[in-house]
Amino acid sequence: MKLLIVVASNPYSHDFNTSVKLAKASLERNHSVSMFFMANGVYCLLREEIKELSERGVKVYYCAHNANQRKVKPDSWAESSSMYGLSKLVTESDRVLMFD
Amino acid sequence: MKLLIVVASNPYSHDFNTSVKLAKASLERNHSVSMFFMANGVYCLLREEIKELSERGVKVYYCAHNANQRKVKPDSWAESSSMYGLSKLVTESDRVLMFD
Amino acid sequence: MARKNVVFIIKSNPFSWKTFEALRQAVGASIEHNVSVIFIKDGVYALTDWKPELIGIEPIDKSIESLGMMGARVIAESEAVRERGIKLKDWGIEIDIMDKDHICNMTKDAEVVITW
Amino acid sequence: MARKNVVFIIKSNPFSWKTFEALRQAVGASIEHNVSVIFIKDGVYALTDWKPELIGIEPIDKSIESLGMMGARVIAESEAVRERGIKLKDWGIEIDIMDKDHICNMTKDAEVVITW
Amino acid sequence: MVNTVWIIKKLADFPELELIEEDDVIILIQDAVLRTPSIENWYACEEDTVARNIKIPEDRLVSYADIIDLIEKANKVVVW
Amino acid sequence: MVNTVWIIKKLADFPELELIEEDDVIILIQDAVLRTPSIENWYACEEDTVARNIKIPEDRLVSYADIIDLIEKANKVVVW
Repeated sequence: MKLLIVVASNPYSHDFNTSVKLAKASLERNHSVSMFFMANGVYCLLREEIKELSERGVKVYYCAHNANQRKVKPDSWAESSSMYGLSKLVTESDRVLMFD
Repeated sequence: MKLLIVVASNPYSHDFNTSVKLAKASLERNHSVSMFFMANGVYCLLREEIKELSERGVKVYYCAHNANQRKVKPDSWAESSSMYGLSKLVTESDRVLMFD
Repeated sequence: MARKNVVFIIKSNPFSWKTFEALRQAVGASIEHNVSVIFIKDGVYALTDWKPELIGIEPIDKSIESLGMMGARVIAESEAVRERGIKLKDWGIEIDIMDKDHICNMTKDAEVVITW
Repeated sequence: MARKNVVFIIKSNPFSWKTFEALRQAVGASIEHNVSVIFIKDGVYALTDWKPELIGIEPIDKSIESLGMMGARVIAESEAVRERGIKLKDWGIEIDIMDKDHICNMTKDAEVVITW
Repeated sequence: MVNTVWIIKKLADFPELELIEEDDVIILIQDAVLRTPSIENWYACEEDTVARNIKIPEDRLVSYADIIDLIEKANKVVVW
Repeated sequence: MVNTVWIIKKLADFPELELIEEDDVIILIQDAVLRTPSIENWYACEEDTVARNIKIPEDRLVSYADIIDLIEKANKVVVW
């Protein structure tokens, strides 16, 4: 299964915990996982947990507009994208989970 | 009047708007205004509105622990402080407004 | 690539950045999907003539206009509008007023449902 | 410098970073103020034997312990505890169970009230 | 003389009525302006009301400067 | 065959009952585990339940792996 998790919540929220745990569980089931960070979710890119998920195979994207607006400078393991990029990820994914 | 506004909400919230507007109105009434940013509020230090308030005379403080934890590096117009520092501001203030 | 039926549901925080971001997301999706944006419960307030700039939020007019241009549907729950006694703004595009039953059916038929 | 009566009210989000930050704030204040931390409504859940580390939140035990050492009062609303049928954890300090009326009076008498 | 100014952000979060005394004042801000309270001494933040296109009688609306003045005159302010 | 998996975060936000069909499944997560629903097919996230020290019958608890499996088996997932 190709799973897409979209996170618009800040990194000190229940949504952050839930999305990280669901991403881990999906990896353990050998699913392909993408995470897309937008709105206040771009602050999550500053947390180690997301970097670790990226190292374990989660594809990490973010809305460049939101990151720029919030002055967040993501590391290179996160891929700059847009709302149109998110739309394409929706096309490719079997299931979409939205956390906001 | 010495007013203390404590902000623990993120910068894309109604609380951000309310606290900025209340700080401005206080300045216009020639009150002395301090703002203390903690928890998700430290992300507010990345917004221009707070810098402008600081330039107009608002004393801006933040919890160094929270800023460090969230990888926020405030500019020099914001003063590094702590929960004990906040306590001392409560002592000096005539009114305290908490937004979280 | 398969075009999908994507339903966005805006159910709360009508006067917030959340609504702004939800609509931006819907516009992006409408380029290659069949998009419906459904406002229910307190979400319907977002379709009234409110003034985001007064409370530090970017206007949503352009997003709603873009949805119209992309052929996306914009829908308001009739019960929610009636209960709140509100009047929807003329956004320059057609807003469908739909009852709960129809909204339920649209949600059931959708391939992807994104709630805000 | 004047020692003030400072009341902290935790009324929602018991299992969150908010509670953690509220308590940290209360500990800091208790160094030079007369602090009372009052848990009302859903806030009382924070005083049960929950496991913050399971949901990615730092434990609050040290903060509550520090409040005890600093002589701050920790109070739970009796009605909220009873309605939820919950049992408070033994935090190693005294937790006062107090009814709404008393809590109202404490809030009225406080010089500073900080709500979370 | 105003005793306590209560700044209310959400109506669901309305403080228990027993907390409010006769010489207290309530100021609705943010989404709390959507529903008006049943008690006597209340005002609503004008900018938050106009921004949401809500109809509230003129004499109930207060500017941010008014809010600051009310806070100054009161003994205490609580954001609830 | 599961039709839709509904992931519920807050009980106040419970989807209208008319939205839920017989072959749907509801999974309570986060603070939604505090109150259990009146309908049939529901589960609760074990970790969120244990973290909050809430008593929910063992056979209603699901791990994150279980949740992922339920999502995979369903036609659709909605986080409400």
